[in-house]
Amino acid sequence: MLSVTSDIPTDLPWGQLLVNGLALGSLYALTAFGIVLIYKTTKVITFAQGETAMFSTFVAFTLLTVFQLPFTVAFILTLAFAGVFGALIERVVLRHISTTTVLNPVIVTVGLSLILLGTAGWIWGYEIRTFPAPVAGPPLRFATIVVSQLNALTFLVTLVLMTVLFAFFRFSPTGIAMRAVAENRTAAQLMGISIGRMNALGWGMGTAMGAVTGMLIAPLNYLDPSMMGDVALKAFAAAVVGGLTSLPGAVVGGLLLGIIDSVVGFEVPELRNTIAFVLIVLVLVVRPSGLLGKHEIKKV
Amino acid sequence: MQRLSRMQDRTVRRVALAVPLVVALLAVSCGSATPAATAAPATAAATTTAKPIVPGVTDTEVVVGSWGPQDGPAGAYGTIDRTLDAYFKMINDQGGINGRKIRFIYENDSYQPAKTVAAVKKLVEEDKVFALCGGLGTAHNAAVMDYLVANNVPHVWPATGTTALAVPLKKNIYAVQLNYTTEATLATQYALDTMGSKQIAVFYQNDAFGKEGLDAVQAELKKRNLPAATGVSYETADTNFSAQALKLQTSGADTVILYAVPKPGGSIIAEMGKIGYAPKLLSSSVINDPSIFQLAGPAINGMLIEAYLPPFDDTSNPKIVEYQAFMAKYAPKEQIGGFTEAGYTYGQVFIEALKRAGKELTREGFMTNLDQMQNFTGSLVPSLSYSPTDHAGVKAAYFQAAKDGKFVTVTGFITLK
Amino acid sequence: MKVRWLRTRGRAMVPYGVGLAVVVVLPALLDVVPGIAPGYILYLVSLALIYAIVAIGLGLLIGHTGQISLGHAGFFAIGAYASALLTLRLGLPFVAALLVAGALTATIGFLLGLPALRLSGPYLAVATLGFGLAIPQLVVWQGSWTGGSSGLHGLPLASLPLGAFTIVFRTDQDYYYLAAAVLVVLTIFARNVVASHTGRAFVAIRDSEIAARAMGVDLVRYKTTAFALSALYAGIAGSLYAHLLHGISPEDFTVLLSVDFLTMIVLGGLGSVGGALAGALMLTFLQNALTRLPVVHDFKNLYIVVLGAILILTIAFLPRGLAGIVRSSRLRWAARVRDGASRVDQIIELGDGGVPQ
Amino acid sequence: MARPLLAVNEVEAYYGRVCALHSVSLQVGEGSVVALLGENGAGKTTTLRVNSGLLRPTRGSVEFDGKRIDGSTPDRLVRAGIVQVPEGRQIFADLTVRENLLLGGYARRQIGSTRPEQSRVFDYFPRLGERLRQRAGTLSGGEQQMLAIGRALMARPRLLLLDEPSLGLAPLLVKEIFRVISEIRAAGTTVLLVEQNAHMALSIADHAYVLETGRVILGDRSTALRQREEVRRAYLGH
Repeated sequence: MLSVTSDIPTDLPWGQLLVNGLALGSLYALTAFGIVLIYKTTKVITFAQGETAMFSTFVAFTLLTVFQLPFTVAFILTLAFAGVFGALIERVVLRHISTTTVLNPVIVTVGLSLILLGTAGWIWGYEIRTFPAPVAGPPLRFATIVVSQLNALTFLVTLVLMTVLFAFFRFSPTGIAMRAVAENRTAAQLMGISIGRMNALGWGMGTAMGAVTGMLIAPLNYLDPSMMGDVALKAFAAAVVGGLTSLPGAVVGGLLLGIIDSVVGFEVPELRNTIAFVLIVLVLVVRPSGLLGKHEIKKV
Repeated sequence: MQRLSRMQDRTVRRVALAVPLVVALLAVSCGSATPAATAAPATAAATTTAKPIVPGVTDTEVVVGSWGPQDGPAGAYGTIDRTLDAYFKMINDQGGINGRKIRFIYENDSYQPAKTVAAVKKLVEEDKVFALCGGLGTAHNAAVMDYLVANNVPHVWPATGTTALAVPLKKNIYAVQLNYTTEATLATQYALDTMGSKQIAVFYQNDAFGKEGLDAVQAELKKRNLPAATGVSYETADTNFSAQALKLQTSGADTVILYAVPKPGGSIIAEMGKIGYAPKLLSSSVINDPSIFQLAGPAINGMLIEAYLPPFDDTSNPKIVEYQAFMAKYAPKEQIGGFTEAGYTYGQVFIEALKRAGKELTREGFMTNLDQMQNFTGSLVPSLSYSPTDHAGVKAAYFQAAKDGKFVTVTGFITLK
Repeated sequence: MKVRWLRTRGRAMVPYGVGLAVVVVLPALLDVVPGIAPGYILYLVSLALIYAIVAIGLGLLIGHTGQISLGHAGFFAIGAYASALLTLRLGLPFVAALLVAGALTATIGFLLGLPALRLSGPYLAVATLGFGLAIPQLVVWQGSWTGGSSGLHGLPLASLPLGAFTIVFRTDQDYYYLAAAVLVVLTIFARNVVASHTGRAFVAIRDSEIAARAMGVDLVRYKTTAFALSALYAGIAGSLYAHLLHGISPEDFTVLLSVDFLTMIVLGGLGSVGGALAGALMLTFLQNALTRLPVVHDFKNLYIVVLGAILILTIAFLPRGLAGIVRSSRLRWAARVRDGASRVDQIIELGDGGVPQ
Repeated sequence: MARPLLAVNEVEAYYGRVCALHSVSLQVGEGSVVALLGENGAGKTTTLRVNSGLLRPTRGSVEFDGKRIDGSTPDRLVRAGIVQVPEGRQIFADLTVRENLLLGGYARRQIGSTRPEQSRVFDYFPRLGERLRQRAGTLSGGEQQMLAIGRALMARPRLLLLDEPSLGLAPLLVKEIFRVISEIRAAGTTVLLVEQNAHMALSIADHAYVLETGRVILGDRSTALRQREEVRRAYLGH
């Protein structure tokens, strides 16, 4: 039992802490992807990412338990639901919001998250439920380090999604069009790109991404309306530290926060958030647009 | 318009400055001169007139209040008030108590103390409740404790086990739940004497509840001149507990005592299982809900759980059969478990006190009868006693073991040594 | 910062007079309304007035200077804890504790304003959000003297020594007058700041930092001033809050409270001191009003949904909040009186500066 | 003139509450180059924006190929064949030259490969072909203008709206750009050109209109306009 400490000269089990941090960090990174995706296309920084993910996960839960669908089918249906749901949010709510100040989208998405929280609580209640894990089985062991299969899967999904999204933005016409919209809306319109459709697509993709995240987090953190609260805050911070428009930035930010959480959580669990945010402020003071973000030129 | 007003006399400015301050201060001093204005009349009348006007009591009705979170991260506790509501409905269906129906008003405070204070003020001053039953939360009870004492509103079974409510004695507050200090001391004694534990670690919620548990464990160890236990804490907002599991493992403890609510409790057990750390586990009654089996997974097998209410699924117990029938009829949507069991029991104790207080219902009479309650066996609590000097309620607990998705009773009721 | 004490005068004083009269007679009015409990309503009003103080301060920061903060619950907490600890542990009189709490939060606000010099938009939002999260954590961490998560309880009654007398704030009504008096003073102060050179510098920064700098506005000075001032309001309000509840715990100061503050100023109307006040009152009474609806028996968390809907609808349909309605209807009325309704639009356009008076 | 490809009829347009076009009417014949002249703020760019769908007119109508198009969105108009090269280039600086060109053909990507258009663009501007992988933001001003025009051509427009193509360019480059514009017209694309450089504009335009404070004050064949005293004084510097 004590082998972990006796093998390592310092009193910290660094290997395991790092692995735990990476696992936790990939959850943050995954959630941050959705935020980055939506910000990239619509320039709206969403505070509702956690709640849309939670809501989608509840939908998945209903499909699994009430309709008794197999996991894969429920997974795909949930993705479809989330995509449509996100697009609807854009079309019904955000399209009618003036984005002349940063504050407007912030307030509106906060409002949205409150509505989703309340509605989910009303429909499904606040009891804590378990959500089936997509993988089960004994944890993987590397010397003294243990990795659960779910953590390994999450990490893998993060890397795969990052690669897929990276390729999407680099090579597909739609992805390039989304980047164009992000850079210059007027010019993009003059290319025949429909801004409305791109915005809806950005929200749809971001929300679907959130659904994936939710379904990976729920087996670990359980399912209840507030399941994403802490994760979403950290993901938000991860997205900002990474630079808001950069997918690799979100991964770097997420993993960084995960490792901080893991190490600080081991030493002084009371100060998890405090230390994380002190570091964030330091990072931002040195690089005001995040680690991998481009400096946005302020318009006069 | 602006330019015009700028030419107005300067004195207006001075007056405008002086008026609000003077008026406000005057008003304040007047306010203090008549301190009896707000809360006093009802109670004053109650003690002097022949036929007393008791708040919340008519010939046909008695108003009872409660508060608790019905949303947010602590929203799962909302079940307690909803079960109480269902229980009072059942009593009303059976004709009420002494000719009076119960009107139960429970407020949602979202687990925020400022809202608790507002809720309690509304219940006491506007709804004029006769008594409170099952108000939830440690910080939340602390926020309204002085107010309830000052207004002499009986509060039966605050839903928290903090010792502060019973010690020192508050005349109108009847703690029922086994308090956290007694509970943790019992657990420590059992671990050391019966389970043969050599080194203990405590996983606790970093608040009054968890700290009280940790302190009691440390106190018992100190009394026996044993080394202190390693405390590993978590915050209520935390969702991931891998770091804490690792810390418990590196502490080298052979026994881990849990002072955690179901979600983190289940999660830490699962996380310890994942890293192959299998100490003896002992948990506070707070975790006692069937959901824990799902939350914790197979690693929970063998864990001992302290309890002061009988197992909610033990159908050989006639009281439990009755309880399950009630749940099926009046609260079919609620999940049977520790929370609903608690709500049901609060109701039983409250109704018993109401019955004993008789037709001429007054707060004083109600409390006098509670003070005289001796070895009451009519509730799920096997035996409950109060005295004018002791409102601590339950003092005995037993241990259950988790086995294949069920709790199996392993000891009888134990009291402190 | 030099601020002339009172700039509003003449006919513009009328709403103040009316408002003041309402403040003074409210408790008497409540006493004669049947079916409500004055003490309870006055507690809620006091709470709303205290929140309004925070909202006014936050309005100076967000509405006038354009600097977002999602962490004002942090300042509120610092004020509350400073005041509670000073009265409880050091036995300082209430007034002294209130002033020290205000000064302390102002200093911390100034310090937080320094990194804010480099950050804007979402980046600033995250930094301030982190601040708001960190404060309750630090309180719990330093539990030995802050009371940890159990909080601090049994605070002494607030009192105000006046020469030979000492006014002690015992009842809800007393406390209401105390909160109202502080609010009146701070409202007047805020309106004066807004109308002063400092206020114009704030607005210049909000409208364009680059242009403001070109005009010779010292960004370092005015941004940190805005943060310090805003924190001062939150700190004083925190002190009042601790004494209203006679106790505090970290549960009081969640991120949700910061969101509430934000909602208040958005609902009231950004850049309007009166709007912040109205927003705070509305929001505090909203949940209470909603609990009275019969539907709430089955849907106890309805207020969250309504709150969310209000946020969205306000931004969509009332971008200038409650203050916008008042302002435009006043201008409409004035225009009709003067020279017919045709010039209304133009007048509203001119009134867009965001600087009340 | 046969039925014009584009007909703008008594169009009025506002920016917020400011009236930018009072009543503008003009016609562009198929296969011609038409120039819009006028001082800053006269309403030239606004006229283009109305035609490309970026600005919705409050009164009047715009017809393209005989169909009403006012009120349509830019993306639909691009598909219909109207493509605007905006003032100040507005290329996507973060994207590569290849990606910029690809976006030019975005509206047509369903129809088929844009390869023929791409080779046509490289014929006009060989330099773009050499810089395909480069980020557009790193190009010189002239190259960026070439990219902006090339990007627009990728959509195979029937009507090309050019806004100040010579702005900020060295005289040699201006010449080259105008050479390409006449080649584009020669290949059958109609061009509506906004230009400060009246000399150059009138030298290639068949027809020109002069705008002043949101109104068309003159409209005639270029050769005729060049002779008019007021035009010579105001725009040609004689």
